[in-house]
Amino acid sequence: MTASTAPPSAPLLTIRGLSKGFLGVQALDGVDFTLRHGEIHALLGENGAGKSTLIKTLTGVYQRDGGTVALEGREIAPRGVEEAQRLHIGTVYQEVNLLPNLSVAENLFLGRQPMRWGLVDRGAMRRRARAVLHPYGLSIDVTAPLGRFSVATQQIIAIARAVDMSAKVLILDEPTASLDAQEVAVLFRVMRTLRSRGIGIVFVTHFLDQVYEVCDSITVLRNGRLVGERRTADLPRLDLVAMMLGRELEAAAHRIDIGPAELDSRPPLASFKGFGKARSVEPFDLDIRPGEVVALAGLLGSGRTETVRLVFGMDRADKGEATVDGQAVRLKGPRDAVRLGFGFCPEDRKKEGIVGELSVRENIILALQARQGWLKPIPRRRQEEIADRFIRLLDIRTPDAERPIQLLSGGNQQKALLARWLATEPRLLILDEPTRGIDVGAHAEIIRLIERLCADGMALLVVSSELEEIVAYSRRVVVLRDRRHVAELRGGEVSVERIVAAIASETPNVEVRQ
Amino acid sequence: MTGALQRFLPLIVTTAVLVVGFLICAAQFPNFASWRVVANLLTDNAFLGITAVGMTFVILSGGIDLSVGAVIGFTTVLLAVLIEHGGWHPVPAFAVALIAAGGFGAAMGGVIHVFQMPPFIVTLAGMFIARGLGFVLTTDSVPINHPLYGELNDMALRFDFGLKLSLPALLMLGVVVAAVVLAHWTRFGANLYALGGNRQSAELMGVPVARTTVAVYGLSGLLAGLAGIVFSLYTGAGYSLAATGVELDTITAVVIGGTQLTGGYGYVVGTFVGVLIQGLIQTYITFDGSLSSWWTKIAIGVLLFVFILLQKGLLVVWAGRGGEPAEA
Amino acid sequence: ADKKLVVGFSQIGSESGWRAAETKTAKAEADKRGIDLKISDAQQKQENQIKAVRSFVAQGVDAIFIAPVVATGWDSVLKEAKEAKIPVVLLDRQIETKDQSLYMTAVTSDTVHEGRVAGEWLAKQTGGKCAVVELQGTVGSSPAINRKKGFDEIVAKNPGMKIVRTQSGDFTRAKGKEVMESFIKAENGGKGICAVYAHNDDMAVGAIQAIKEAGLKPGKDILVVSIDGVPDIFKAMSEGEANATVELTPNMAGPAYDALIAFKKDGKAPPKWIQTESALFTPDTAKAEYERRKDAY
Amino acid sequence: MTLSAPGPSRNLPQYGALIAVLLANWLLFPDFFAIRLQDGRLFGSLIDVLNRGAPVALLAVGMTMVIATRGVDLSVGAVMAISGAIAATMTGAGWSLPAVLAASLAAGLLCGLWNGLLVAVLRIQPIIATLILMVAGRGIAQLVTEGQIVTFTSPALAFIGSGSFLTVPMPVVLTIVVLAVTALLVRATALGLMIEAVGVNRLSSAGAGVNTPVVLVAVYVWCGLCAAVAGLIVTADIRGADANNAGLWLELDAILAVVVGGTSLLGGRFGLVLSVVGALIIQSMNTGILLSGFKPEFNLIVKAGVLLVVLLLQSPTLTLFLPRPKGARPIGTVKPPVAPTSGGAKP
Ligand SMILES: Nc1ncnc2c1ncn2[C@@H]1O[C@H](COP(=O)(O)OP(=O)(O)OP(=O)(O)O)[C@@H](O)[C@H]1O
Ligand SMILES: Nc1ncnc2c1ncn2[C@@H]1O[C@H](COP(=O)(O)OP(=O)(O)OP(=O)(O)O)[C@@H](O)[C@H]1O
Ligand SMILES: [Mg+2]
Ligand SMILES: [Mg+2]
Repeated sequence: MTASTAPPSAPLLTIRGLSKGFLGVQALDGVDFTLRHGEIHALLGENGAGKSTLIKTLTGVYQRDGGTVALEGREIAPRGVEEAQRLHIGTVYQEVNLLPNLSVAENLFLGRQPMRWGLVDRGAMRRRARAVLHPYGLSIDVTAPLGRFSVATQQIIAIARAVDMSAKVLILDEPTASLDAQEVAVLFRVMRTLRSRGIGIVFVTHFLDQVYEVCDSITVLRNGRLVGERRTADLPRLDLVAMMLGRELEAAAHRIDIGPAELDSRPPLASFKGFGKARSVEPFDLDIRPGEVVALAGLLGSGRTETVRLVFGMDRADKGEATVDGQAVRLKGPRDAVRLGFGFCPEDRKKEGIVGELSVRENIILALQARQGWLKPIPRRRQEEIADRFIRLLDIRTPDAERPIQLLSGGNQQKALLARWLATEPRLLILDEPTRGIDVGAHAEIIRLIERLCADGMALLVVSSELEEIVAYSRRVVVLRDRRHVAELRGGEVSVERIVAAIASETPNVEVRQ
Repeated sequence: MTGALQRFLPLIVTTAVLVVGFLICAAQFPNFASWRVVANLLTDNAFLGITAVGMTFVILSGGIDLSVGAVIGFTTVLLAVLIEHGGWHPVPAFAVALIAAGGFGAAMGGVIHVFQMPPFIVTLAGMFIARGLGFVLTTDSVPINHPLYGELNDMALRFDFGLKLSLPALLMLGVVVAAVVLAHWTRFGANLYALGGNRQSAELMGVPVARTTVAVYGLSGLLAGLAGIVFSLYTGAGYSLAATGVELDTITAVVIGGTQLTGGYGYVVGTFVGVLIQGLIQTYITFDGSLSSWWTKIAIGVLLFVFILLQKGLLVVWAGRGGEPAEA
Repeated sequence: ADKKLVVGFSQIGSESGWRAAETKTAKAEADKRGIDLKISDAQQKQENQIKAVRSFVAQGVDAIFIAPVVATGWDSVLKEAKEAKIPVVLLDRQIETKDQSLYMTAVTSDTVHEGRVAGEWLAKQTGGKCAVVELQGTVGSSPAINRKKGFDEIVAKNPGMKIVRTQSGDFTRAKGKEVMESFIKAENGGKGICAVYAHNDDMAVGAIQAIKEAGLKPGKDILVVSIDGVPDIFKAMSEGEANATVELTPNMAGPAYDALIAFKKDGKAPPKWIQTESALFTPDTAKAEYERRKDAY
Repeated sequence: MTLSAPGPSRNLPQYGALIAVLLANWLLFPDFFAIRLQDGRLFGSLIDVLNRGAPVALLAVGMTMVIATRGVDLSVGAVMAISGAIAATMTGAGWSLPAVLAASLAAGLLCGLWNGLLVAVLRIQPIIATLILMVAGRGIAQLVTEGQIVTFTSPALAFIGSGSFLTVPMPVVLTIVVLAVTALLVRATALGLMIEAVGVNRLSSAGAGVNTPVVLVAVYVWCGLCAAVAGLIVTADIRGADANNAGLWLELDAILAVVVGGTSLLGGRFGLVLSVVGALIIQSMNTGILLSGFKPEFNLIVKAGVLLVVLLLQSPTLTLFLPRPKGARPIGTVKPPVAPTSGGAKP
């Protein structure tokens, strides 16, 4: 990596009047953006504001409709990612965009493999891959296929790759969405080191704490337009939120009012005894009562996702039994779970959640239709009503319900998935990292909605890396470590400190998987 | 189980299936376990093996090439017409044929990329065109009588223990080795796997999609051209209907060899084993010699099914239930 | 007591009724002579035939019969058979080779001659004046090429005869019918057509149906002449719907066995070409011929 | 796959191409559109297009749904041969028409079931799973006929091939009926949605509670049934079962028809009627070649040329140049393939 030679005062990257339109949507409308040397610059805005589009247009994934981009004063117009990379701009796009079939090392060095005698030097590649991952505390088998690793690990690998390539500009589009606090701390340490070398970093996130922790300045977009640029230090949090939403955020959500005593007196909706699967999760006991929010907390790879996959029948348990309403039930697949009134928003929405080419409407009614069976089609009118209701309720930003869901911004896809399950009026809703990629405004809305549903008797099982979020709405927290349920906190015991304490006895930061 | 073993498991399983199959045949027929049968397997399937290598690359990149059989046919006709009617020396004729076949493949790749058309259809049209061009050149089967053909046909590598490797067999082995290097020790190879893994991600990671697409179809065309040369050596003639249906044989070999048709997963060596398995099935049926035309077809289908089941079964047994669900 | 003779027979496939009959006859004739016949079906592919011949050599059979799918491309594999001292007999089609010693004998009809016989019959029947539509076999296949060639010779000799339309019907009934349908439309509802010449009987049977469905009378409004002599065409002839066929006997293997046995016994080499008859059949004998053939097929 | 808004403009290339090919035929052959009655049955080149296009159109109907699930069925040609062989042999043996039809259709159903189980339960890649039956099926058909062309004289069965209903040839009638039933089955129920969902993302669909194995098996079974009907028509038409040649290579024509009709081989959105239009485009092309009097050597080249033009008209790249609102760049049109590493993924 070479440090930049230009004087630090001159802007590193200057964007003027950048515009980009898609069929029926003006995603970017004359946006200006300036990135200086040695600066971490937050790019903020609601879901669908145009952040990812700005990044993709800047790096040549999309061809811009208008505007100029200058790197160190020289105009650039990359026609593809390859060209952007040659200009020393490294990017982590939203969602993990690596190749599951290639090894970790091949992913890290795709297109820039170390060569010897005209051939790829695989030994050197392995060695360098280990070195590149070292600062992140990731000591994994770099020859294993990337697909074997969890989303979070893949995310770190994507970051490491971009960092290793970006001698001038590093762009990170929601890199922290699936990371836990410890990983985020590591990432920030790396970002600060790069900043001290004069590299400019563009950082997109929906976690405002993170913005105030590392960013020097903030640019806010709304509906494809520039709202303004500020120094972080000069912008109080409430003002920032107002800038993003164009309005004040209503008071933060409150804890649900039902006391633990009353909840415990209810008969459990679903209960799992000695439930588990070899090589996946140790057998565990879990009761979920109507109206209750149970959260699963733990580090990366601690088995949270695998626990909820078992509960929903996505993976088949080989031990233990499940009962619903006191009746023993079989959970041989998601279909059984859906019939029992369960719903599940998976962690990897692109792979396991959305049906990309189908419309928002079809995605929303899919689970409801599947439960009704193919012989009883939901009439088109009714489908539209349901879709429109949830589009309004969750504020899904889409020109209309007929747009293929893959064209929505990441956060809006997540909301549509939530709508899919809410439409089935589930008795138990399972959410794996539910607010991942969702903006502050929508975040508050969704939490309020969840509370209302719980008040109506729905139970919720949540996996989240946001401990504050967990504390904000759950009455019971199950803590996992090394694929084992190690502690359960109830009612008044639930606090960030106690969760952390339960997690942190010994914390090997290694990928346990595969 | 170590990571490497697990990754090569499909390959190991496929090879084991081949060996088991060969042993069964050898136990059943007296003359089966001979170097002659081994040499025949290699020589008779040389053109198929060379084509299948190209097909492996195309499939790894997430595409498919239905034109290969027709390109083989066209190449044999082109060679025959150039050498016999045009009086050319075979060597420049070979060069022209390779350039034509490679260029044809690259053109299809270009169409696929630029117009975003499905490879299945573009190469199907390519198949029509190549076959049609062959017909236009001549519908007759033209014998090639150039002395070089005789010399090349007599060329062989003889081993003391009795194995005789003909030129086509040697060419195929060379192509397989070169292809392994290309797939795993060059950037082009990595780009291929990347493209097949996920085109969109590959593009976002800076893989030159256009260049790679054109190159991989060009390569497939080139290898089909080479297979055409081998075929014309093998038969000493050019014939526009030669190698009909070879595209399906090739795809079958590739898939038996453990490559995923969706792209991104598989090995060239697996394809080589797949070709041999197919050859073994045919040899078995010929040695048996009692099957009528229809029982032959049924037997091929059943054996194909058995091989795929064996492969899947062994994978499940060895990898355990937690293993990846490999698709045969 | 001699060892049983083992013969490997590389058959093309079973693409037509005639071909299946040839295989059936070969088996029956082998049984008659106590020969162990190993049949390999090439599924219409030359490369499979070559593989089969190689396997036969590896197996060490006493003789190899080949019904070659195409005329060229046999030299190198036949050389292997010759080196292994295994005599080769060609059935029903000739091959093109400069080295005639590569095979012992060929039992075939003359496909060019078949075309000629059909043409001559038509010329005589129509007084040399006829607008013919032609249903070709599979493009590029040698019977299609030769049967066209022989017929064309006769057309060239008769200025009044003309081939007005020619298309490939792939040797199948379905394609023969489809092609004939469009010929009828293209030639003024069939009024412009005096006869149809089909490269095999199956296409002729398809064409007869097309003619009937167009409201014309096959055999009268449009003459039908074809080649092979399968039972169905005799049936059509006995019903007056077809006019002539040139027989291609399915018993190719019989004479070949005889030649082989004679050769094995006293080393007497048979003639290079054992030609089967290309007899022309017309409706007068059709009924009897149908009965005679029914079971061979 | 196009991401443009659904609407009439999406179908324009197909209908346009059909009209263009028909007009070209008319230029080559002025009587192309002439139709008259012949023995109470419509008669003319245009009718030939419909009549001869019927088998491929039927195959295309079944194939469309298989392709929509991201599969492919190579065995349809062989299934045609099997159903035809059974029909002709049973008719020859004196069975009544209902029994013959039931047996033939049951054979198609069984074949589809076999394919569906291989794909959905054993998780064999569709192209290979159906290749097994493509090879063996023709053998089974020949086993039934013992390699002969089995002819029959029963006018009842022949009626399916060359009879007519209200002057419309039976093959055309049957195609319309099958198309209508299929369309009703998928569009009046939620089956169509499930098929598309499974095709786009099998994992996500399963996660939403869609019974993916049943959807897959159903689709292959239906495809087998359609092929059986096509086989009956072809056999009835020539009054004989030609096990070796019936439906030979028609699987490719059927796939072609589906793709020309705009359904992506990567699964997802499908259009039944458009697939039938695709089949008609192909048949118009074939009939045009026959009427034109070109030498048969040129058939394939002409076919490839027309095909490329038709497909180019649908290319997302070219549609960008048409006067339409700005569309997404092709990169946005690439479907993210499902990584086969995870539990339920299936190529
Ligand atoms: N390829 C595309 N085709 C059509 N519309 C698109 C495409 N990509 C994005 N859009 C639209 O452009 C707008 C901006 O999307 P973008 O992804 O930039 O939002 P974002 O700010 O990154 O949101 P999020 O925080 O949810 O990721 C959205 O309305 C989206 O639907
Ligand atoms: N059977 C499976 N098939 C495919 N992926 C799986 C399977 N089981 C779990 N995963 C994936 O493996 C990853 C790790 O899951 P695990 O439960 O070990 O971690 P976690 O505690 O949820 O932590 P995180 O998901 O934050 O890494 C998850 O991304 C999950 O989606
Ligand atoms: Mg975004
Ligand atoms: Mg998780």
